[in-house]
Amino acid sequence: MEEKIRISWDVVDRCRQAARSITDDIMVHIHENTTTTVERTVLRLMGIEGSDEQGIPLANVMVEQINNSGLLGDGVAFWLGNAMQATDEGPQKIAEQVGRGEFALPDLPRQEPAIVRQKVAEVAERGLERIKKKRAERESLMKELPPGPQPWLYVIVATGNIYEDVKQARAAVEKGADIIAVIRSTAQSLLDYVPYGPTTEGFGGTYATQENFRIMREALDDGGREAGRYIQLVNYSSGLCMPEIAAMGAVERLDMMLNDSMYGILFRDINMKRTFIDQHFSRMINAVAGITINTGEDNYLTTTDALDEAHTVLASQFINESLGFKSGLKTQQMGLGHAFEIDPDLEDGFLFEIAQAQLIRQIFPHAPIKYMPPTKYITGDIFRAHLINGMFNLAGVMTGQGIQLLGMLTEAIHTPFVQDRALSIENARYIFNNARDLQDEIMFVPYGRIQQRADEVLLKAASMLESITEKGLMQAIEDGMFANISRPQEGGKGLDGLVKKGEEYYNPFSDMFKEELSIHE
Amino acid sequence: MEEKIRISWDVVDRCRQAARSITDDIMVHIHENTTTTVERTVLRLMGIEGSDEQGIPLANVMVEQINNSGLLGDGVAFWLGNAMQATDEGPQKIAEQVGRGEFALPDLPRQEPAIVRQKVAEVAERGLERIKKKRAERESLMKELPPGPQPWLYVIVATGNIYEDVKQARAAVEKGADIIAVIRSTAQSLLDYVPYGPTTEGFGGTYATQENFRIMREALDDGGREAGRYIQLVNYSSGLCMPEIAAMGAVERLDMMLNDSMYGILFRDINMKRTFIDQHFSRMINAVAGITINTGEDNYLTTTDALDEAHTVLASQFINESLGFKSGLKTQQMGLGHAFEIDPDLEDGFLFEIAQAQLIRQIFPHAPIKYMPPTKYITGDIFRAHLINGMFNLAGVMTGQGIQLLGMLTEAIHTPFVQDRALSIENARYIFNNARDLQDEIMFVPYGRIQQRADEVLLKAASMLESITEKGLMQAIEDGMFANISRPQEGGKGLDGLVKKGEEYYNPFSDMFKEELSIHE
Amino acid sequence: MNELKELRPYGDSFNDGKIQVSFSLPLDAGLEAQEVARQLAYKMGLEEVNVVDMKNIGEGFSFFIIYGKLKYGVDASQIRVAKAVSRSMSYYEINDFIREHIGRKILVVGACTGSDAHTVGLDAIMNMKGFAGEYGLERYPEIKTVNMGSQVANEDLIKKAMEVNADAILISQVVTQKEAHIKNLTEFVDLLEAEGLRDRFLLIVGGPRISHELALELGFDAGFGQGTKPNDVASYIVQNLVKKV
Amino acid sequence: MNELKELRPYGDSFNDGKIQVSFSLPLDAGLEAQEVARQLAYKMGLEEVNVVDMKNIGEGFSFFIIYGKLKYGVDASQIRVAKAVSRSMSYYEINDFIREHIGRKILVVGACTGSDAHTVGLDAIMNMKGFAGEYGLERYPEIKTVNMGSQVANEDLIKKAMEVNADAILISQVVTQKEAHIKNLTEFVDLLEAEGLRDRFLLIVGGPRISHELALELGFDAGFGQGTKPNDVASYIVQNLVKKV
Ligand code: B12
Ligand code: B12
Ligand SMILES: Cc1ncc(COP(=O)(O)O)c(C=O)c1O
Ligand SMILES: Cc1ncc(COP(=O)(O)O)c(C=O)c1O
Repeated sequence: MEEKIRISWDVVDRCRQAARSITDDIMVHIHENTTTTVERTVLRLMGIEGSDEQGIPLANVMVEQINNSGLLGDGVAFWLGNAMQATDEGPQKIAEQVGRGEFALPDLPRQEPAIVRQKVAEVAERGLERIKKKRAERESLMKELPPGPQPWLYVIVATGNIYEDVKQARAAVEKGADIIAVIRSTAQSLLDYVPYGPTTEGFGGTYATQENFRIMREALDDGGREAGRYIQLVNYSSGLCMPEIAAMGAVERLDMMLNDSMYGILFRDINMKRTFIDQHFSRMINAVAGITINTGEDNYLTTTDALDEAHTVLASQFINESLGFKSGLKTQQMGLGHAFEIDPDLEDGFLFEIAQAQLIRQIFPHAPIKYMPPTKYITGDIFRAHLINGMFNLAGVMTGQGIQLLGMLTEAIHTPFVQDRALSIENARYIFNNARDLQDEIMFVPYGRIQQRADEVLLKAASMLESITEKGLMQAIEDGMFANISRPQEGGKGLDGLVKKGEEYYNPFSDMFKEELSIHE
Repeated sequence: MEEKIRISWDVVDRCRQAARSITDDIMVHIHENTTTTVERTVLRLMGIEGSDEQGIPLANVMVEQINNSGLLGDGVAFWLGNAMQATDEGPQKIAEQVGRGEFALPDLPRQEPAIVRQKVAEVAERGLERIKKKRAERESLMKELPPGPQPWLYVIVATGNIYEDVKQARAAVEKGADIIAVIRSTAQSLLDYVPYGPTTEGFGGTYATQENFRIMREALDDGGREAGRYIQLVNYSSGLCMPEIAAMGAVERLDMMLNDSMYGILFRDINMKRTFIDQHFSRMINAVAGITINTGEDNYLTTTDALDEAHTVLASQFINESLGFKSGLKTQQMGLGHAFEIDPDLEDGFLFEIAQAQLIRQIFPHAPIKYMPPTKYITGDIFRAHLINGMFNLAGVMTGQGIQLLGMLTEAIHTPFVQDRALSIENARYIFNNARDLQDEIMFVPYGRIQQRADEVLLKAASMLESITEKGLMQAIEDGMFANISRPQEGGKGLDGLVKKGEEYYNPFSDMFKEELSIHE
Repeated sequence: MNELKELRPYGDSFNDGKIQVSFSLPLDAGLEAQEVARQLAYKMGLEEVNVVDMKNIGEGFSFFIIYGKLKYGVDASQIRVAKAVSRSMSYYEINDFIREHIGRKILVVGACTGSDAHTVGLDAIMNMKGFAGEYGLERYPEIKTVNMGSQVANEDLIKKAMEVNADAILISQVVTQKEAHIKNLTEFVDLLEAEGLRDRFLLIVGGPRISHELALELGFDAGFGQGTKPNDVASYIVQNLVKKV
Repeated sequence: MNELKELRPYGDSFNDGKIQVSFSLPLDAGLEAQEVARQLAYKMGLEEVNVVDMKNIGEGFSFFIIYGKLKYGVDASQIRVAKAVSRSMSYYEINDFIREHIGRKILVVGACTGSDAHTVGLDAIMNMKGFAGEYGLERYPEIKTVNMGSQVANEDLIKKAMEVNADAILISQVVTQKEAHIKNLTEFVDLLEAEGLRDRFLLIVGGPRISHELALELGFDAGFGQGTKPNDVASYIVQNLVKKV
C-alpha cells in the first residue's frame, strides 16, 4: 500500500518505544501474580467441564477450595496433579468428586512435585493439541471457503436467546455478513464464573457459554458453506473471566475475541491489577489458537469527545499492541479498535475521520483494523442514522479498514431487529462495491487539513505515551487519562481474585504457550 | 479552481466548434419562422392579461384570430398596433373588446406601418422596463439577503394545490432549502395555452399560472426574509407555451426556469421545428430577465443507460450552451443539467459519477451546473434511497456542483410528502457540511479510473457532435441520437403553430432584446 | 403450520409484533404533539409505543418515528392470492406454443394512456431490448407489436386496436397521484363496454403500483406490477388466448 | 381550533392521513407474504395500502415497507400532558432560589442502577461539565452531589442516600431491553416503601426512554427523557423541595 498521508515514522518509533517501556513495567506485575480466573482456565484447558449441583462450575469449586486454603500460589495445576497422582484418576473424575464433596484437594497428601508436574504436563499437552487442532481446522476451512474481500462486514446478534440468535445470524450471513458477534448479556462481564449450557434469557445480549459457542459455530459453518465463504464467529474474552472465555473460544473455534488490556478496568470497573494478568494469559491462548483479538479503544470516544481525544485511541493502540506482542500475538491477529464518532454536525468532520482512519491504517499496516460505527451521536432518527452509517462505510472502504462493524439504523433504540441488520448489510455492500477502488483513485493534498490532522493526532499520542512512561500506566489510569474515567489501583471488582505466585508456582500452559509462541522473557 | 482532472482542452474546443456549426443551421430556421406561442408572448409582454368568457386567454383569442386569417406572418404586434392606431385604445382594452367579439383584429383597416410600429414600440418599451425593474429588484434583494453557499439546496413542491405548495415550500425554507421549484401538473406542457388564476387541482404537480407564480413568490420572499437568505423560485419555461411562461416568470420575478432546447421534442413529443423557435425567444426573455435556465439532459439518463450514454449528456450541454449564447444568455445563467443515474449496483459506479461531475464542472467552470438526483434505480426501499441520495450529495459537494436538486427517499412512490423533503434537506446539509472542504483535500490519481473515464466521455461527445455537424441536429434527433428517442421532423404536437415570417414581420421585443443582449446575427 | 394462525411482525423474536411507523403532524413538536402521535399509534393497535424521534420540520409541522408492538395478527395459513400467470414460460416455449396452439402470429397493441408519459416500463415489455435479460415482445417471431408510446387517448388506443385487429391491449399506468390511474382505467373499460368491444381483447394493465387484483377489480383481465418481465406477459397472453379460442 | 378535533397525519395535504410503516415477517417474500403484510396494514386502520417494497432478508424472513392512509384521528384540542417542570430556571436563579427559600445546601445522590453501566447521561446531569452548554449539578454552589456511577445495587443506593441524608435520589436507566428498567425501578420503589422511606426523598428517574408519565406510573416523583438539561432537573428539585418543606 502506497503512503496516502505522510507519516512521521520517527514519531511512530517514539510511540512504540514508549509503549514498550510502559508495558515492561506491567509485565513485571504480571509475572509475579496469578488470578482465580487464570487458574480456572488452566483447569478448563485440562479438560474439566460441568458444574456442581448448585450450578457452580467445577473449575470454580476447585480453585476456590485451593484459594481458601491459601495455596493458590502454587498454581491449581499442581493441586490437580497432586490429586491425580494420589488417586490415580483423571482430571474430570477428580473434579466431579470434589464437586460432590467427596474430598477436598488440599487434604490429599502432597506428592513428589516432579512426578506431579510430569503427570499434569501429559494431560496439558493434549489440551494444547486440542487447540492446535482447532486452529488447523480453521485454516483448512478458510482455505476451502476463503472469506470475502475486506473490509469485512461484521454484525452483532443480541436477542438474549441463542436459538433466535442463530436464526438472525444465518439471515445475516445470507445477506452478506462475514463476521457474526454474539453480544453478551448486560451483566455477564461482572460474573466471576462462566454460565453453563445453552441459554435463552439474556438482557441486551446472550450469555457466553461453551454450549452457546458450539451451537453458533455449527450454524455458521453451515451457513458459510451455503454462502460459499467462511464465516467468522466472535465473542468476548473480556470481563472477570477473560482467559476462561478465551479457552472456551479456542476449543470451539471462535475466530475473534473482543479482548482489551484496559477495557474492563475503564468500562466495567474491574480492578486493574487483576485485568492486566488476565489479559496476558487470555492473549496467549488467543495467540496459540490463531484467534484475532478486537481491542476496545472505540469505547473511549463514547465517553469523551472524538475530536479532542483521538490521540488517546492511538496511544492505547500502541499499548495494546505492545502487550499483545508480549503475549505472543502476531500483528495479523490484532484487530485494533477505533471508531467513527466525531459529531456529525461538525464542519469537515468527515475529513477528520478520514485522517484518523488513514493514519491508523498506515501505522499498523498488517493489523486487521477494527472500525466501529457511529453510536454516540446517533438518535432515534433512523433515516439519519442510516445515512451516517453510509458515510462511515465510505470512510472504511476509502481507507482500507479490515473489519467494519456495521452501524445499525436503530442504534439509539434497541439491539438490532432482523431487518435492521439486513439494511445495514445492504448499506455496506452498496458503498463498498460502488466505491470499491476509490481508495486507489485519490490522493490527499500534501499540506491539507487531512494531513495536518493526522500529524497532530500522532504527535499528541507520542507525548501522551511519553508522559505515561514517567508515571506508569496504572497511575495514568488512576489519573483518568483514558476515556476520561479514573479508576483507583486498589479499587474495582475482582481484586480478591489476585494471588501472588509462590516460589513453586506451576502453570503448564504458560510454559507451553511461551515456547509455542517463542516468547522470551 | 484548480484542475482536478486534466481536460483535453483541444477536444473541448472541437466540441464547441461543432456545436456552433450545428446551431448555426438551427438559427437559420429560427430566423425564418415564428410560432403562435411566441406571438402570444408578445401580447403578454404588451400587458395583455385575462381570458374570455369561455376561459380562453385573450392572448390566444387574438393570435388565433390573426392566424386564422393567415396574417400571423406579419407578427401579432403589427395587428395589435394596427388596432391601437385604429381605435386609439390601449392593448388591454382592445384585447377585451376582441375577447367579447366586439370586433376582429384583421377586420380593422390597415394603418401606416411606421406609425403602428412607433405606437407598439412605446408600449413594448414599458414591457421591457417592467422586466428590467424585476431584475433589478432581484439583484438588490440578493445583495440584501445573499443566498447560501453552493451547492444550493433545490427541492420541489408538487401537491397540485398552490396553497398546500406554499406551506410545504415555507417548511422547506425553514429547514434550509435555497431553491423551490413548483412542479407542473402532469399534462400542462401539452396545453397550448396558459391557465389563469390560482389553482388547487393538479396531478403530480401544480399548474403554472401567473397568479400561482405571484402567490409563491410572495411566500418565498417572506420565508426568505425570516430565514435570512434570498430564496430562488423555479418553474418550467417548457412545453407548448415555453416563451409565454418565460414572460410570466420575468414579470413575477422567478429566478430559474427549466428551459431546454430539446427536452420538449424528446420527452413530450413536441414538434422540433416549433420548439427550436420557442426556445430561442424564451431564452432571450430569460436572458434579459436575469433568469438562470436549467437544461434537461438529466432526463436522457432515465431512458438510456447512464454509463453508456454519458457522452450524449455532454454533447447536448454543448448544444444547449451554444443555443443559449445565441439567445443572449450568459454562462452564469446556464444551469446545465446532468444526473447521478448510474446503476448503484455497479462496481466503482461512484468513481464514474465523480468523473462525470468533475468533467462537467471543469468544462463549464462558470455555469451553475444543475445536478439531478438518482431516480431511475430508486425503488420503494426508502432507506436505500436515502443512502444513495447521500452519496449523490457527496458527489455534489466533492465536485463543486452549483445547484443540487435533492433526491427524495420516496422517489419511487409519490411526489414528496412534507417529511420527505425535510429528511432530504437534512441529508444534504449533513453531507455538505461534514464534507465541506473535501473537494480541496483530494486529488485524483493521474492515470486512474476517474481520469480515464472523463477522457473517454469527452472524446465520445466530440465525435458525436462532429457526426451531427454532418447530418444536422434535426436529423440527429430523428435518428434517435438523444435519449434513445426518435422524433420525426414533421411529427409531434404543435406543428400547426409554426408560421413563416412575412417580409414585414414585426416583433418589437425581438428587436429590443437583441439590442439589450448585444446579439448580432 | 399452526404458528402461522395468528402471525405477527417479527423484530427479534417470533411474533413479538415489532413494527416501525413514521408520519408528520401539522403541530409544533412538543409534548402535546408527541401525545397525539402516541394516541394515533395506540389507535393503530400498537402497544409499548415508543416515540423514538420527534422533530420540527418547518412551518408548524413535526415528524415522528415510532416503534411499538402490533397486537394484531393475521392467519397466514389461509392466504390465497390471485396470480395472473401460474407459470411463466421461456421465449422459446412461448413461440413454440403459439405455433402449435394458435397457429398464427398474435398481435399486441400497447400504450401509456391519458397524460402518462412514462414509457420506460411499457418499452421494457414491448420493445426489442426487453428487460432484465429477457427479450421484449417485439423480438418474438410469433408476436407482432404496435407500441403507441406516451399520452395516448383511450379513444385512439381503441381505434388502433380495432384497426390492427389486436389480440391483446397493453396499458401502462405509472402516475397514480390522486388515483389518476383508476379514473383513466375505468374510463377505458367503460368506453370498450359502451361499444360492445370488451370481449374482443385481452385487457392487460401494468405499472409499478398495479396488482393483478386491482386489475381484476377494474374490469381488466390481468395486471402486472413491479419487476414484470416480458415473458410473464407473453405467457399470460398465449395461455389465455388459447382458452378464449 | 376546530380542525384539530379529528387530527390525522399529514403527507401533502391536511388530514390526508398518510403514514409509513415497516416490519418483517417470518415468511419468504412473495405474493402471499405481501398479502399478509397488506392485511396487517388494514388491521392497523390503513386504507389505500401500498406495499412499496418487499424483499427477502435471509433465513426465510422478508421485510416490507408500506404507505397508506390512516383512517383514525385524534382530538388534538383535548390533549393534556403531565410535565415535570412547568418552568426551567437558570443556574443563577436556582442558586438564588435555594439561598432564599431553602436556606441550606441541598443534597443529591445519583446512580445508574442494576446492571446498567451507561453513565454518560447521568454524568451529563450531575458532573461539573454538564450538558448542552448547561453546568452540571456538581457545579452549583448550593447543591452537593454524590455520583455513585454505574451498576449500583438498589440497596446500596438507598443506603448511601440515608447515609448522606439526601434530598433527592437520581436514577438513570438506559437499558430498556425486555423492560429491564421497569423491573428495576419497581423494585427500587418497593424496597423504599418496605422500609417506610418513600416520602423521605424526591425520587427522580431519567434516561432516553423515560417520560414523566412513566415515572409517575412507577411511583417516582418525576421522570426526564431525551435532551434533559441539568437545570431542568435542578429546577424540578428546588421547586418541589419547597413544597415538601
Ligand atoms: C423515468 C421517470 C420519468 C421520466 C419518464 C421518461 C419516459 N420516457 O418514460 C420523465 C423524466 C420524463 C418523468 C416525468 C414525470 N414524472 Co416520472 N418518474 C420516472 C422514474 C424515475 C422512473 C420510472 C421508470 O422508468 N421506471 C423503470 C421501469 C422499467 O419500471 P416500471 O415503470 O415500474 O415498469 C415495470 C413494471 O411496472 C411493469 N410495467 C410497467 N408498465 C407496464 C405495462 C404493461 C402492460 C405491463 C404488462 C407491465 C408494465 O413492467 C416494467 C418492467 O418490469 C419514477 C420514479 C421511480 N424511481 O420509479 C418517476 C415517477 C414515476 N414520476 C412521477 C411524476 C409525478 C412525473 C411527472 C408527472 C412530474 C411532473 N409533474 O413533471 C412527469 C411527467 C410525466 C408524465 N406526464 O407522465 C412520479 C409518479 C408519482 C405517482 N405515484 O403518481 C414518480 C414515482 C416520481 C415521484 N416520486 O414523483 N418521469
Ligand atoms: C455510549 C453507549 C455505551 C457505552 C457506555 C459508556 C458509559 N460509561 O456510559 C458502552 C460502550 C460501555 C456501552 C455498553 C453497552 N451498551 Co450501550 N450505548 C451507548 C450509546 C451509544 C450512547 C448512550 C449515551 O451515552 N448517550 C448520550 C447521553 C447524554 O444520553 P442519555 O443517556 O439519553 O442521557 C440524557 C437523557 O436521557 C437524560 N438522562 C439520562 N439519565 C438520566 C438520569 C436522570 C436522573 C435524569 C434526570 C436524566 C437522565 O439526560 C441526559 C442528557 O440529556 C447508546 C446508543 C445511543 N446512541 O443512544 C447505546 C445503548 C444505550 N447501549 C445498549 C446496550 C444494549 C449496551 C450493552 C448492554 C451491550 C452489551 N450487551 O454489551 C453494553 C453494556 C452496558 C451496560 N451494562 O449497561 C443499547 C440499549 C438497548 C435498550 N434499549 O435496552 C443501546 C441503545 C445501543 C443498542 N441499540 O443496542 N454502551
Ligand atoms: C474489549 C471489550 N470487551 C467487552 C465489551 C462488551 O462489554 P461487556 O464487557 O459488558 O460484555 C466491549 C464493548 O465494546 C469491548 O470493547
Ligand atoms: C427542461 C424540462 N422541462 C420540463 C420538465 C418537466 O416536464 P413537463 O414538461 O411535463 O412539465 C423537465 C423535467 O425534468 C425538464 O427537464
